[in-house]
Amino acid sequence: MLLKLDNISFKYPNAETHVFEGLSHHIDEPGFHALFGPSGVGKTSFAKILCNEIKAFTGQIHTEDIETILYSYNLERLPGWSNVGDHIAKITPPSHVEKSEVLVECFGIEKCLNRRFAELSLGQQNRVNLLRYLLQDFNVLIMDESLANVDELTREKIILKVKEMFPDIIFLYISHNIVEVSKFCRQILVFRSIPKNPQTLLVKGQDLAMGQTLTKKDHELTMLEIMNAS
Amino acid sequence: MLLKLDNISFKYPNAETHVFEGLSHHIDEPGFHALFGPSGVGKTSFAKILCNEIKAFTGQIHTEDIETILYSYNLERLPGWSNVGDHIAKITPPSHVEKSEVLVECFGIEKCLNRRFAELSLGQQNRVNLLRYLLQDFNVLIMDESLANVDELTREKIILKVKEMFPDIIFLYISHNIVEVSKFCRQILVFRSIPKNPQTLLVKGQDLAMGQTLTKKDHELTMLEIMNAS
Amino acid sequence: MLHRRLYQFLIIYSLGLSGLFLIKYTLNLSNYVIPGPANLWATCREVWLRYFFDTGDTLAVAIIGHITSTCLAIFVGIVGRQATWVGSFVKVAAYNVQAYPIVALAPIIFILLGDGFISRLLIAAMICYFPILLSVLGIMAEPVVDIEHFYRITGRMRWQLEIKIRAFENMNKLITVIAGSATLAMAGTIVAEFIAANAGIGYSIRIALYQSDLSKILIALFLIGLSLSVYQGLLEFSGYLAKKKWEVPKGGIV
Amino acid sequence: MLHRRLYQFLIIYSLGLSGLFLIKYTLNLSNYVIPGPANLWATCREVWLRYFFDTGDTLAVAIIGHITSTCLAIFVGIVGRQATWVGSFVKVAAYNVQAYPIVALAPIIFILLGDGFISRLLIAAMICYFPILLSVLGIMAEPVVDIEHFYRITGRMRWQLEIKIRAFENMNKLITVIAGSATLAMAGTIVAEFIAANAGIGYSIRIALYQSDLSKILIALFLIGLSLSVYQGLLEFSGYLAKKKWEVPKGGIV
Amino acid sequence: DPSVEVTYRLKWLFNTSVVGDLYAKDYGFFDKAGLSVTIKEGGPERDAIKELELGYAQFGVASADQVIRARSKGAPVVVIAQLFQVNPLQWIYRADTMTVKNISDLKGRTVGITYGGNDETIMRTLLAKENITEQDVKLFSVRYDYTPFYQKKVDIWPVYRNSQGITVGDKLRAEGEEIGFLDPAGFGVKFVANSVVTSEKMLKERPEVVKAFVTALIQAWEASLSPENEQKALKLLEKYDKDTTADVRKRQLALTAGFVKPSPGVRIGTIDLSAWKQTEDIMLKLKQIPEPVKVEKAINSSMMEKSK
Ligand SMILES: Nc1ncnc2c1ncn2[C@@H]1O[C@H](COP(=O)(O)OP(=O)(O)OP(=O)(O)O)[C@@H](O)[C@H]1O
Ligand SMILES: Nc1ncnc2c1ncn2[C@@H]1O[C@H](COP(=O)(O)OP(=O)(O)OP(=O)(O)O)[C@@H](O)[C@H]1O
Ligand SMILES: [Mg+2]
Ligand SMILES: [Mg+2]
Repeated sequence: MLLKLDNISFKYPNAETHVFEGLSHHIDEPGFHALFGPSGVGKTSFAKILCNEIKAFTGQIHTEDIETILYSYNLERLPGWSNVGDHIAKITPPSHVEKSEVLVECFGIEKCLNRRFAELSLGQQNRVNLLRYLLQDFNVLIMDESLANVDELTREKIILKVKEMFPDIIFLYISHNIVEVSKFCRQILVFRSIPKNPQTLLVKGQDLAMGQTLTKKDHELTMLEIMNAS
Repeated sequence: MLLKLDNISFKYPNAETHVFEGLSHHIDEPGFHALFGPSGVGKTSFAKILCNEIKAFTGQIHTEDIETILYSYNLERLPGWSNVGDHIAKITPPSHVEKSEVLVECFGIEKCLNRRFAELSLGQQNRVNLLRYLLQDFNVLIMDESLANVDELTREKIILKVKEMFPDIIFLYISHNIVEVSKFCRQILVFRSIPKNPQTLLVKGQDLAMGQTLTKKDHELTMLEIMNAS
Repeated sequence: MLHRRLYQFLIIYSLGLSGLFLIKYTLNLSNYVIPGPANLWATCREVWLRYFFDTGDTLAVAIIGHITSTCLAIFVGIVGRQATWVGSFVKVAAYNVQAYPIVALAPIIFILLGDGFISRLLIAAMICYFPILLSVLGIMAEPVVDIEHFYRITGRMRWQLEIKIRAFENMNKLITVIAGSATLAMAGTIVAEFIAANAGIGYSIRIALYQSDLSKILIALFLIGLSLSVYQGLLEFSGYLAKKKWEVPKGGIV
Repeated sequence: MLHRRLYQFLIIYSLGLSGLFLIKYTLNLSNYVIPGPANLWATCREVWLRYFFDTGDTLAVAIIGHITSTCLAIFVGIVGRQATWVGSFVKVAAYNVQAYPIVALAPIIFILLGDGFISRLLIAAMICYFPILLSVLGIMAEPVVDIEHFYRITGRMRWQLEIKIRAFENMNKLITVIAGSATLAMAGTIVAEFIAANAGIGYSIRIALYQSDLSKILIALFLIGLSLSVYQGLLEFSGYLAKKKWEVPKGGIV
Repeated sequence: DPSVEVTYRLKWLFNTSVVGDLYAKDYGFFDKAGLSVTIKEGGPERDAIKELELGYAQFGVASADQVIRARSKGAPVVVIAQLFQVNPLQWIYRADTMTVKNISDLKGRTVGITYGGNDETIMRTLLAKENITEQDVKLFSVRYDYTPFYQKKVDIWPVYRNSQGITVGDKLRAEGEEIGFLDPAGFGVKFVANSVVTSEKMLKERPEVVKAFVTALIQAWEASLSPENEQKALKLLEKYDKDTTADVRKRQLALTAGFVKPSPGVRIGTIDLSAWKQTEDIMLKLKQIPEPVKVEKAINSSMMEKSK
């Protein structure tokens, strides 16, 4: 399994400066990989390059054993003509129905199923949206602030459960929560504003899994490392 | 200065259960007041009741020395026909121009001014949107996850600056970040899911101001208190 | 809603009529140019029942034409929305046909279809489908990114779904256009009857025009306006029900 | 874009013509029902220059009518968008006027305005403004909450701003409708000339109809379609430029 | 001495039927009479009588049924000259499939009429004369489009003999078909066609203008139809009626002359009072007017006579 970016450069058509210049990175194992960095540094653009929504970049993307890259973000909406439960039922392949039930419970959205998407709170909307992506077949899922409006307790619960249920998937987790990324991610790709060189630094995270306990000291060290990197 | 809610009950027209039942609360001093609680508990609904967007509730709202309550949230957009700088210039009263310059610098959005809103990253959009509210005349500002997509460093900088610049304003700060609310808010109104009684609990926060330092111990205690409350 | 539409129509009609009477009496015109109230009333008693049924006829054809053209417009709009060659071709075809005044096309239509019901229906539909088409084209060409993204990236997007999403998100606009174009269906049917039929209120208007009988025309206009108000009121009411069914209540009403 | 519109029109016209010829020769219809190619060609050589200038005349009036009716529709749409009594009254009035076929209104229009340029313009505008009106009504009635919220809660909302926001957010739809309704402006002008004027291609069509000369009508239709394709192509190109100016590039094109 | 400006609203488009009117303008007859005349084309949506009242026109051409209807509704319209002595409205048919020697020959045929038009009035009168009811013939609603006739769905179709009578006839002949015409006058129905009208007010307040106008107009008509002026008249028509070929215009002119001046002894413009009365009778019988209008009161021949 390999996701490799080689010497990527990109500039928005009407912008003066580049978002990336000669950025390279590679991921070769499943798990949670954070994309971290100050707002406006290019995390979303990076994600869009990966999932082919942005095409006007230079450089190569190379993949091995990866068929489907999905990209979810926190502003998505569900269509309004059916309630959330029906929508989920509709987009769930038969083989994933069981998974769906487990996830609904863990995400705490049972009460949302018979309501329409527009009738949910922001955090509920976030969860419902992420859930439907998890019910697809994929190798890589980019979560662009997908849980940004969910409370921390629920978020932790979700991350742990997802890590347990999808051990073979590469998750690219975009979040501004340093506590969280250092705690749950295997590695953290820290983006730095463009004059800084290199443009990215890689930090090893605590990669906490369900049932494990965190050493406070190590966690704080990771956080410090991330902070120094950015 | 007084913002008093008395025995508020509210249910969405097509929902089975109440969001609030007999909720009371009062705020009588300026500063940052957090609204905290699990996703879907009713924070946004609470804010909408305060700013009169939801009208179908029972109970009384009583204010003293409060003329204008503003409500900002993280999904707002600016119109597309002018760039951000022009828009801000247009909605800034002459007396606040200086304030505008200070805030733009502190928010780190100088580079965004000559771009259009749709060309900004999510966190940049959040900041631009909050900024324009701060340039109005108001007594209460509700910030409903207004900075949810901004990185933590920038967010801290913004909160500290705002606290310093607007000492006479009541801010109702809705956020899922427990570290942040316990650190910067004067008090935290913790919403609890409806079967729990009472429906809200009040926790005193660290209310950190610019130049002050935080006692780690106290901070952790506050966080613990909040966690226990919810 | 219906009720309001009706009395607003009555106000408008009365205003128009008063305006005509005003002109008549200021310029001292004869009943031939503008009929007086007595004249109008006499004509009304004479023809209203016949005209009433004629209008009913016309309305029935108009409703069928309206439905036909709504389907037609949605179909053409869906095909024409695509940025492909075929899409733009269909669009150009639809536009061009529209540019030709019906009077010029009528001979060709009659050659092809005879002068029966079908020709009338076609003419009615042709006149009323265009506004719907334009709206459908505008709506269908504009992606609803935040909803469509999921379907697109997971490879689930089908054209039917795309249409459903865009139509649903713009339901209010579609309802406005469809309900509004009822007026054109009515006008179209009348024009069709005017140039083709032996029945309906358009036919009666043609005879009245030949006889320079403005009283009859005024009565016909009254009945047309009335029946249209009813039809449109009902359409708007259904639209309102549909909207209500799908709308998300915000707790904004006390 | 313009180029494509033109040759697509030529294809459509050729298809239509071939269809007619096909019918003619299959059903063995005589030249007076459907003229043969030789007949058509002779007529073409005889009238094309005159018809060409006539069409130019008509196009000029149509453009003025198009501009007028766009302004009119936007005006009525803006007033009628309000959920107030006046708003719904204006809407009902606008709808009712539309329901009356022009032929029935023409006598009244001529009584009021004589048969000069103004009457013709009015008729052309009346025919073309309705689709724009419906779209404007649909667009203006629907709030863009995420943008409007700020203005509303800070008490800065003015109706002009509201209109600006909604129009801007729906620019694509508006451009589609305005460019599309050019066809109706053309059709409207032709109808107006047909019943009122003594110039323009509508007048020529009327004469051809009275002379029962289908060849002339076919040639007129050709010139109408051609000039319309040019006009509409230009409109769409301006629309494209406007869109490009305001669109946010997403980095999606290589 | 500045000339008097007046507007003259015709009943129909510029074609051979209005040759005298155009002649008066283009060859200076109106100028000589001290009049500056604007001639406006007519059409189905045009009504000269209404324009007289509204002041949009001072003179106009209207058909007799229009005049009678207007009078019955109190319009102050006066007939000052009758342009057509014979109504050019006839019915065309394919002579190789039928002939109309008697009205009863129409039995079992599909007959085209314009509902509401004066051809309906004339045809109903013809049929009533022979006691033919609507069961005996099939009436077909006619519009400007000839397709049903061309497709032989309708056997006999109303035309103006001097205009479409020629063009439509030519089309059929070109395909080798024989044509024939049914002329109502041949069966004793004299329904007056186009006449020159003005308002009572005009006649009362500016009789000299009316007189000058009628005189000039009639002189022009006489001139336009006299054989020595044929080339001048045809040149005029070429200018105003570009959509008709020279050959057709020439034949139309000859036919028109026959309707306007059936014999050398008849002075153009002569008002045929008995025909007017018959016209009124017919309309009364068919309930097109509620009560008699005494059409003679609407007729003023004096303008014509004095001009001698
Ligand atoms: N329009 C609506 N109709 C029915 N129920 C609604 C509607 N909007 C919100 N709700 C429900 O009301 C409850 C409170 O919603 P609210 O948006 O106030 O939550 P919140 O505390 O802001 O949550 P979050 O942190 O996720 O934003 C939720 O359970 C939500 O599902
Ligand atoms: N369409 C666009 N045109 C021009 N510039 C753009 C466009 N979209 C984004 N940008 C700019 O590109 C840079 C990277 O944006 P991006 O959205 O990738 O940032 P991000 O890291 O996701 O930030 P955030 O954490 O705030 O979401 C930003 O400075 C932004 O202003
Ligand atoms: Mg982003
Ligand atoms: Mg919320």
